[in-house]
Formats: sequence, structure tokens, C-alpha cells
Amino acid sequence: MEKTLAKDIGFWVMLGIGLAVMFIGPMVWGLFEIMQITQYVVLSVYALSLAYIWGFGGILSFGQAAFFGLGAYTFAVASINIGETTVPFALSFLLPAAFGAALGYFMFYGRLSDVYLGVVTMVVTLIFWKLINHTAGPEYSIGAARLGGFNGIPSIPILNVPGDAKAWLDPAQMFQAFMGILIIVYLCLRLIIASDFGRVSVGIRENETRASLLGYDIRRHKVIIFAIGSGIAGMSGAMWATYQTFIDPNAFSMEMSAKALVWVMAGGVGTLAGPILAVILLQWLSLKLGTMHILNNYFILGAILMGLVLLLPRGLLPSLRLLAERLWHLGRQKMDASAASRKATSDV
Amino acid sequence: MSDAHILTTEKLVMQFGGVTAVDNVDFSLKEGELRCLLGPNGAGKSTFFKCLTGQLTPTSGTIKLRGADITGWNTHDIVNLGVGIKTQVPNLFNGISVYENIRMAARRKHLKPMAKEKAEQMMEKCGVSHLARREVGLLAHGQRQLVELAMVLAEEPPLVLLDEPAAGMTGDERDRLADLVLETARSAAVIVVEHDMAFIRRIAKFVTVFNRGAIFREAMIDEILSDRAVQEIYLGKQADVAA
Amino acid sequence: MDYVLIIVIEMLRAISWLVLLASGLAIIFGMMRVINFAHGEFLMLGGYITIMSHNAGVNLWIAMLVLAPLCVGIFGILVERFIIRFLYGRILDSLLATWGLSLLMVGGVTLVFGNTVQGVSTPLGGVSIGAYQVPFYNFVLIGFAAVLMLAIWSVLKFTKAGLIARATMQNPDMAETLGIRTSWVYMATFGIGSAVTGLAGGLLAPLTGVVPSMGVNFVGQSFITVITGGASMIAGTLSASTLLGTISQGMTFLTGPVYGDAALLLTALVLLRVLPQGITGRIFKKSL
Amino acid sequence: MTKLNRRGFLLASGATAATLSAPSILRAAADTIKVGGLHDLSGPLDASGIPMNQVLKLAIDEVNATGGLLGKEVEAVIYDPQSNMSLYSQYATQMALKDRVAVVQGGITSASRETIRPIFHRYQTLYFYNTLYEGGVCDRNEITLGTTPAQTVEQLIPHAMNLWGKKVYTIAADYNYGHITAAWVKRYVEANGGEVLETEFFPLDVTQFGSTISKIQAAKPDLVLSALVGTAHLGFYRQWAASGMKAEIPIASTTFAAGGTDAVILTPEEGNGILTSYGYYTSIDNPTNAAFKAKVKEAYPDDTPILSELSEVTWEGIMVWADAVRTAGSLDREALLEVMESGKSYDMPAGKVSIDPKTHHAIRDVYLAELQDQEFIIKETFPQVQPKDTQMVCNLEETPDANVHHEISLN
Repeated sequence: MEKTLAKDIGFWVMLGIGLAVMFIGPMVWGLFEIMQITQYVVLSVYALSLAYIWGFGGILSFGQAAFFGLGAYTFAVASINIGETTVPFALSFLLPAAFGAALGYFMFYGRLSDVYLGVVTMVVTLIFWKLINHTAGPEYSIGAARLGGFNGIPSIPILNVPGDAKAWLDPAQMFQAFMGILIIVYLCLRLIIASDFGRVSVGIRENETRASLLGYDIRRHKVIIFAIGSGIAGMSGAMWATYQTFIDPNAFSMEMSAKALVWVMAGGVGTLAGPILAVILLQWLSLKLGTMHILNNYFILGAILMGLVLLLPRGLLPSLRLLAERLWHLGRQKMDASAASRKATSDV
Repeated sequence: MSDAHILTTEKLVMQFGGVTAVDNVDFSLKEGELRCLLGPNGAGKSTFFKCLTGQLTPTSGTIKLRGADITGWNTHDIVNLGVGIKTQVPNLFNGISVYENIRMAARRKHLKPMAKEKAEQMMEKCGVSHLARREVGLLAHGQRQLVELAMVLAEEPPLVLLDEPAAGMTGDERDRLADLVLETARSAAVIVVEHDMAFIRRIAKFVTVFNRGAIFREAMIDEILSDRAVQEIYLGKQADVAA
Repeated sequence: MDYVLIIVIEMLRAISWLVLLASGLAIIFGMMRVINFAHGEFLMLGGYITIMSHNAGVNLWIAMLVLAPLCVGIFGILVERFIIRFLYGRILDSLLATWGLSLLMVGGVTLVFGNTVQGVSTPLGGVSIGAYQVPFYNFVLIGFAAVLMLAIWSVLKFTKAGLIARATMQNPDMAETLGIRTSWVYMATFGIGSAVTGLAGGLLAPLTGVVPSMGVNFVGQSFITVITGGASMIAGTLSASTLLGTISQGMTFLTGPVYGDAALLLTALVLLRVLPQGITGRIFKKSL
Repeated sequence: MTKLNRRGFLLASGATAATLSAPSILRAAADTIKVGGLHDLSGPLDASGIPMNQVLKLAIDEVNATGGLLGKEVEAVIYDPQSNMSLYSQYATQMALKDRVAVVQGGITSASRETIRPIFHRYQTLYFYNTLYEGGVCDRNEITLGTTPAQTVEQLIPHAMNLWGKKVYTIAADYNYGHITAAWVKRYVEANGGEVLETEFFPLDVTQFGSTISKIQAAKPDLVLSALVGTAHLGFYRQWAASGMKAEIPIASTTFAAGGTDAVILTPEEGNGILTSYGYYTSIDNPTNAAFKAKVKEAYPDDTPILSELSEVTWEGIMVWADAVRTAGSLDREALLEVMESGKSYDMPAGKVSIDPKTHHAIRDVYLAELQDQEFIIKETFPQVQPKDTQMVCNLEETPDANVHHEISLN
């Protein structure tokens, strides 16, 4: 029984939800809800980039923000200079992907162990953060775009319909465009994961020695996986820049990298839907906290994070699935004990 | 099979700090030959094996595979020249099913449909079909050895290197293994590193005995078994050897 | 001439600054493989305790050298018992849990102490070397860093407790078979690591603005020093601090702090590529 | 067994989270005028955000105490962005579209202002930015009452140079504010016949200043001009005093204790003698300021906020807006702007304040004060100083729909 994509219910459920939200959403929600959900969509694409390289390639990056920021700044500088956003948007995928490949070559051909891999990516992000923060003077500008250092780049053009530079997307159109991008990214990732390349990457995640004993060049594989993840993160950075029409060095901050880690860990490593769920829940939670003035918000957010790790060790989605399975079993006492139906943890 | 040599090593040396684990070994294996490597613990068999598989880069000397110098190559480059490797400690994709593991190995050589059929064929041959859906991580040690063997054979490599394949196996699993190795030896060259004398007796023809990193003696299996010098290095000097 | 002397003193101070920052982390991360993202906040807690007790009339040196390590050590033990104990072997979960802990500590200290507390001025005033004046406190820092390194080294090397701690960290199962209560050893080691960080926080309090969110400035430097240092605790932390401290201060003198920081990061990056296991992964292999 | 009761705990906490989020009982129909407050109440910026928020609430109570506006009660809508840009943009959108506030007061760093200003410009929600900053914002929808570098540096430099001498060593935070302030310092030092020996910039997270202190000693300036920002940079003042330099070379600063807290964190030995220049000090003696301080003390007896230009200008923001609503008799943005652009002057704790129609920046009194035992003693007062820097780049009468933050560069 081969677990082809077509037979995986989880996949179709996610696709269904995505399309429903994309088309019905604008009719149902007001402008404010649309703007808020657009932000969750952007951050979900960002979370997917780490969910893919970590969950399905065994590559733990502490510095996903480096590519998020690089994509955002590439889009900002390119769109301000070109005045049109289609080419810059493509650049915001290609440039970070190329940088990811170069950095990947530097790391994977250097036989770094996982923990040091995490640290190298963290150090690279810190370097970006330091250098970008230093570009405050007028002499730091590329073409017409001032990098602006700590204050960032203001008034970044809004995404326009490809081909017609003046047709800027209104919030509802931008929401649908971003929702479309999220669905396409999710679809492509699931296809890659189900493909032979994906199977080998999962093999590499499980046991690198065996993969090389089968003749697979794991270093090349990891560079490709890392580049794909970097490209997606870069694109989500561009989506963030055009959504907010403003970008500042916080896009490169340690907090941005840590957020991605939290979402994937909380959502469940080895799944794609989990991190998306975690983005929505945790972002909504910190938004809610901001409006309720109980104690100090850092205090509450910290307590919740610790609770998450101690109570849901395997992350939100796998735990929910486990809970559902257990309840399903308890509900059907007459099931015989052998529980032949215990299906392998499918990669939703 | 022509009598050309599939694998040769010249003055192969492997040193860890002060210790010389492999000491100037000249070794050659003919196409289609089945060779067993014997020797007491710490004789350098496994280190020699790891040099062949590229897991270790030898300190000096050369290794040639069908004339091509593969000294110091990466493991995956060596494997791609048609070498199947089974390591001492089974290296498997633990989180995935047995079928999935073997299918991935078969996929290296065959296209999709053929790979599916090849995998099922191999599972049948190695007697692990009933475990197809089970996660490899949950299998017993002997079963894992058989799955790893099935993966190596699924690629149908012209040269097969097996490091202690019989370790941890039950009686009948070992017999099945012996038949499999003999059958493989008909179509490929095989090197087996092993301790298990019962297993060796069943499959061995020409044998190489290692001691202290060097080749001690090379001869047919029955000569080796009756050679007092070999028994001494196995059982240690003082032991009075029951004839 | 005295300008050169000043630069040397400045480098020694920067090195001891890194040694103080990193040694607590070297124990917790280097030895126990627990990523403590709240390391900056442990430093801040040390600073706060020093200042609060000093403002309450306790002599500065007692507050700094006794109270701060003691309280932060006890806090460390509590953290180990309630959080870290469940996370051994799960290095990533320890990262997420301690990141939550760091947020909780920033929020907690703001709630309890408020975010503006009168600081304590640097004791012992300045001393003039040639045409320059340098805080005498620099030498205090250098002295304490050396004493700290020596103390940890001798505890690990010569005392029975040190041996037990090292054995437990290398192979807990084997240590159990020898009758060692490993859970106690973990608790004590985490406590000592926290106490050392508390001491460092106390020593740095007079030199920096002590506010709840000051930790974030130190966490980057500490991690990079420990990782670059590599496996062995003393030799690793010492060699990494020396290398990184010298290069960052040298560049700061030549060009300014921005390139000083960037130089430190670049050195760490190159080192990690050349010596993936850190400096002591290859050189000083057998040292402590 | 432990697995199960963890689940039990999980279900219980899930339930409480649901009740917490139930929508708070809906207020009676919109019979209140909503005022948005957007200041960081947690995270690194809370030291500045909390006092501004306290004064904001006090000002709104004051307006309600005098009969509210247009017969309606004024209600505060306060969100805590937790020093996080993504929350700033979400809350700005929420205030503009969902809560439909009449005016928003807030934003602390320039990055947070530039995140929310375009949103309020697009949805035409009147916006007050009450923090001193590097100048250059040209946006008809924004009223900027805080001081800009030109207003403060122009007074500080000549005064300091007369006191201490012509040779100046500038150290500044390495971001826009630092670069622009350093440029203005250079202009005014040279205009007064002095010389800037060296200008050094520091990233915001630098905590060690040993090497810089040695360089300053080598350069032997007459005074040090500091535009350092943030808690990490407090280390400079401490390490400067620690090396005994305080008695040797005096310090003047355009940023020290801007939020008021630095003066308390540093001990008197470290802080005494530092010369600063702001639009407001608690020690200004005029009846409005005395009344203002009394009200603050009375409203917050135990957690009395440390007052500074940031919190006082937040008070001004509410009062100016309330006055405009009363005068115009409506909440219409154009009517309010007309009142505020009429050159009308307001009597505020910080003295006389009026709004320059061309830049919507404040023309206000600027003070020079020296820190003594954690209290600022006013040395000189400069009445009605024009926001010259923003006037160089912005004229809202000619370009009313401008929506940009110019980078003022003097070279």
C-alpha cells in the first residue's frame, strides 16, 4: 500500500479549507478581518518554509529570518527602483534561493553537525541584522531606494496585477492572491514530499548513512532542500513587505527566527498543516493578549510557551490527532485490542 | 565471469593516532568470487572494510575497483560504481515501513513499476514479506539484518560487501542468510566479514585471515580450520587446543 | 607607548567580560547539552539582586559575590526541578521552553521590581596609566574571571564532586550503575551553572544599565563563545573568549564598534567551518 | 496515568481560554467618542510606553471631568503592541477600521511610527505622534508635537561651547536619529567657530565602551556630545564615570533621560553635570505645570510615572485635539485641522505651544537643564523655537497630500 498523495485525506481536507477560505472569505468578512487574516497567510507561508526543510529534510535552521528579510528587502529595493512589482516578486524568491544554495554549499559540504548548523544559520542572521542596522546614512541606497537602517524602508509599492503597473491590488484582491500563493506553496511542497526526491529527503532525515550507502549524494540533496526553503521564506518576506508597505531590520531579528521555530515545534515537526495551525493560534493569542490588560504580556506569553513544551511534547497537531484517535478508540469499546487500524503517523 | 580482478588494494595503511589498524594490506578479489574475512576481534577486518566503503579515508596505499582508483572517494560515489554495502550496525530508515525502505533501494536501479515489483520479490526472498507494513525501527535485530540485506540485493550490485551479517540472528534466520549469500555469489562478487564459525563453514570457500592489521594467511576454508597457527591467534597462545 | 598598554588592558577586559558571560552557559550548554535561551535573563537577575540588596544597605561586594550567585543558583535549581528535568535529551524542546522562560522572567521582573531601579555606581574609581585613566574595576573583572576559571577547573579536575559531575554528563546510565543519584547531579550542576551566571550578572551590574530587557544584549555573544569554544569547558571557553575578545576589541579600536561586532561574528563563522566541533574539538582534545 | 491527567489539564485550560476570549459585553451604541492609545506596555520599550499611557488615560479623564466632548463621553481604546512591529500594524488597522476611533495617539520608535502612519493616512484617521524624533515627516494627517534635533541642538551647542570650549567629540546611536543629530551638531559647532574632532556611531546593543573612552582621552576634547539611545548605551555614562573622566571632560546630550528613566537608573555620581535640552522638564515652574504634576500624583499615588517630554507631549496631544473638537464643534478631520493650523497657541505645562501650518510640527519653548542629584535644574529657556529642519523639506500648504518621511541630510 503506497501512500500516494491522492489517497491522503489530510491533504484534500487542507486543500478544501484553503479554497473555501480563499473564495468565500472576502464575501463574508469585513475589511478589518481580511487585513488580519492576510497577515496570518503571509506568516503561514513563512512557517511552511521552515516546516519543509526541518520536518522533511532534517535541516534545523535557526536563521530562517535571514531569508525572510532578504526577500523583503530585495522586493522593496527592486519594486521602488523598477516601479512595478511582478519582477521584484520573482526576484524575492530567486535571490534568497540562490543565497540559500550558496550558504547550503558552505555548510553541508563542510560536514557540520546539526547543532552547529543551527548556530551558523543564527550567526548569519545576526550579521545581516548588524549590517542592515548600519545602513542609516544617505550613502546607503541602491538606486532610488534608501536602505534607511534602523528606520527601515517606508512606502513600498503594493503588489500590482502582473503587466499593468498601475493596477494595485485592493486588500480583498491581495488576500485572494496571497491565499492562492499559500495553496500553491502547500501543493508544491506536498508534491515534492510525495515524489522520489521527497522520499529520499525523508530517508536522509531518518538515517543519513544509509542514504549515502544507497548511493544518494546527501550533501547535494540538502543544498536543494535548503534552497527551496530559503526561496519560500524570501517570497513570504516580499509578501510581508508589500502587505505592510514598510520594512525594517526587525525582519532579520532573532525573534523572527525564533517565531518560526516556535510555530513549527508547536504545530508539530514533520507536518505542514500543524505549523499553519500554530501560526493562526499563537498570532491570534498575542493579539488578544494585547487588548486585555491583565498582567504583563511577556509574562503570559512565556508561561504559555513553557506550558506548550511540557504538556504537548510532540506539538499541537500530532497531539490533537493522538487525542482524536484515543477518543475514537474509547468511543468504540468493542474494537478488538490488536487495533490493526493503528495507521503509521501519516505525513499530513 | 572473466578472472579479471574486481577489487584490489596495494599497501593499504590506516592509522588512528599511534595505532595502525590496517598494516600494508595487499588484497585482491576476482569477479564473482565469494571471499570471507576472518580474524580475532581487533584484527582490523572492520577498519579494512570501512576503507573499502569510503566511510574511512586510508592513511596511505590505493584501492582500485575494476581498475578505477577509488581511494578516499565519498561513499555515495563508490556505491554508484555498483557496490552494495551492509554495515556492521544495521543502518535503516527507522521511521518508515519495511516495504518503503526496500523500495527506495530498488528505485536506485529500476524505474517506478519495476522497483515496486523488485521490492516485493526481495521481501519474499529474504522472508520479510509479513513485516512489509511494520516500521523498521520496531523490528528485532535479526529481522533488521534481513531487511538491510534485502535492500543491498535489491540494487543487484556486481560487488556486495557484508559486515557481520549474521550477528544477532536466530538459527533458521542464519540458514536463510547462508542460502541468500550463496545465491548472490553466483551473480556477484561478495566479501563477508564474520566471526560466526557455524555460518562460515556453510558458505566459505577461499578465506583471508587478518591478524594485527595484516593478512595472516589466505587459503581454502578447510586448510584454515585445521591450521594450528590460526587456532592460536583465535584462542590465544596458552590455551591447549582440543584437536 | 601607554596607548598600547591601554589597548592591551582593554582586550584583557573584553576577554574577561566574555569569560564571565560564557562560563555559566558553558556548564549548562557545554556540559549538560541543555540550550538555555534564558541565559541573558539569569544575568539580569544577578544584576537586579545585586542592586536591590545594595540599595537595601547590604555591602556591594557581599551583594555581588555572595547574594547574587546564591539567589540565582537557587532559582536555577527550581527551574531545573520544574522545567528542565523533563527535557534532558530533548535539546530542541529545552530551547523552546527556556525561550518561554526568558519572556516570563522579563515580564516577571518588570512586575515585581518595575523597570527602573536605581543602579549602583562602579566602585574603586579610576586609575591613571600614563596619560590615560581606566576604571580600576577593569582589573577586578580580569581578576575575577581568572579566579572563576581556576575555581571551575580545579573543582572539575581535583574534587570528587567534579569527577562525578563529569562522569554523569558523559554517560548517565553508567553513572547510575555506580550508585550515583544522577538526578541530584543534574540538579546541582544546573544550580552551579546558574550561580556562576548570577555572579557574572552581579559583577557586570555596575558597568551596564540594569533593566529587565538587558539580557537580549548578552545572549548572542555568550552562545557564540561557547559554541566556538567547543566540547571541553575550560579550555574551550578560555580559548574562544581570548580569540573573539581580541579580534572584536582590535577591530573596535581600529574602525569602531560596528565592524568590531561584525568581525567577531565573521571569526566565529570561519572557525565553525574550519573546526566544526569548535576549537577544542580538535586542539587541546583531552583537556578539560 | 500521567498522560491522562495532562490531557485533563489541557482540556480545562482550553475551556478557560475560550471564556476569556468571549467578546466583552458590547458597549451601548456608539454614544462615546473613541480615542486610540498605542504605546508599548511590555517588552524593551515599556519604560517609555507605560508613563505615556498613564498620562493619556489621565488626560481623557480630565476631558470627561469637564463635560466630555460634543455632549459625549470620551472613551480610551488602548492596545499593547509588545515592542513588536506586526502587532503595531494590526492594531492600527483595528483602530481605524473596526473601532473607528476619532484620533490615535501613539508610536514610540520611528520604525513603529512609519508602520502605522501610512495606515492612518490611507483610512483618514487623525494621528498624533508625541515622541521627539529626527524630524522630516510630511503628512497632513499627522500632528507632531515632539521636539526635533534642530530645535534642541541649536540651543545646546552654543551654550555648552561657551561653558566648556570649542573642541567637541560626538558619539551617537547608529541609526537615523543618531546620524541626523550628529550632522546638526557638526553644523552648529562649526557655526559657532568650534571643531568636531571625531564622530563615532554605536549599534543599539553595544554595552562595552572601554575602547571609545580611551580614544576620547587621546583626542582630548573640551566636551563630549552624546546622542546615544537605549538602555544598552547607559553603560557609557557608567563606564565614563568609573574611569574617573566625569571630572575631566563634561558631557552634553540630546537624548540622555529623554524618557525620564535614565536619570533615575544612574547614580548621582554618574549623572551629575550632564547638560541636556528638551521641550519639557518636571522642574519648569509655571502654574499649568504645577497643576499637571499634582493631577498626575493624585491619579497615580503609588506608581507615579516619571514625567518627561514624552509623557507631557502625550498630555498636549489630547488637550490640543479636545480643544480643536470643542472649537470646531465636530469630529470632521478637515474642520479640526483648520482649527489647529490657525496658528492658535495653547497654554501647556511645557509653556506656550502652537502648530506650524506648513509642517504640522510644534513651535514650542525649549529648555536647557543640568542634572543634579537626579533632578534637572533649568539653566536657560528659549521661547517659541521653530521646527527649522522639517520646514526645509516639507510645506503642507503646497503639497497637502504628501505622505512621506524625508531623510534630512545637511551635506
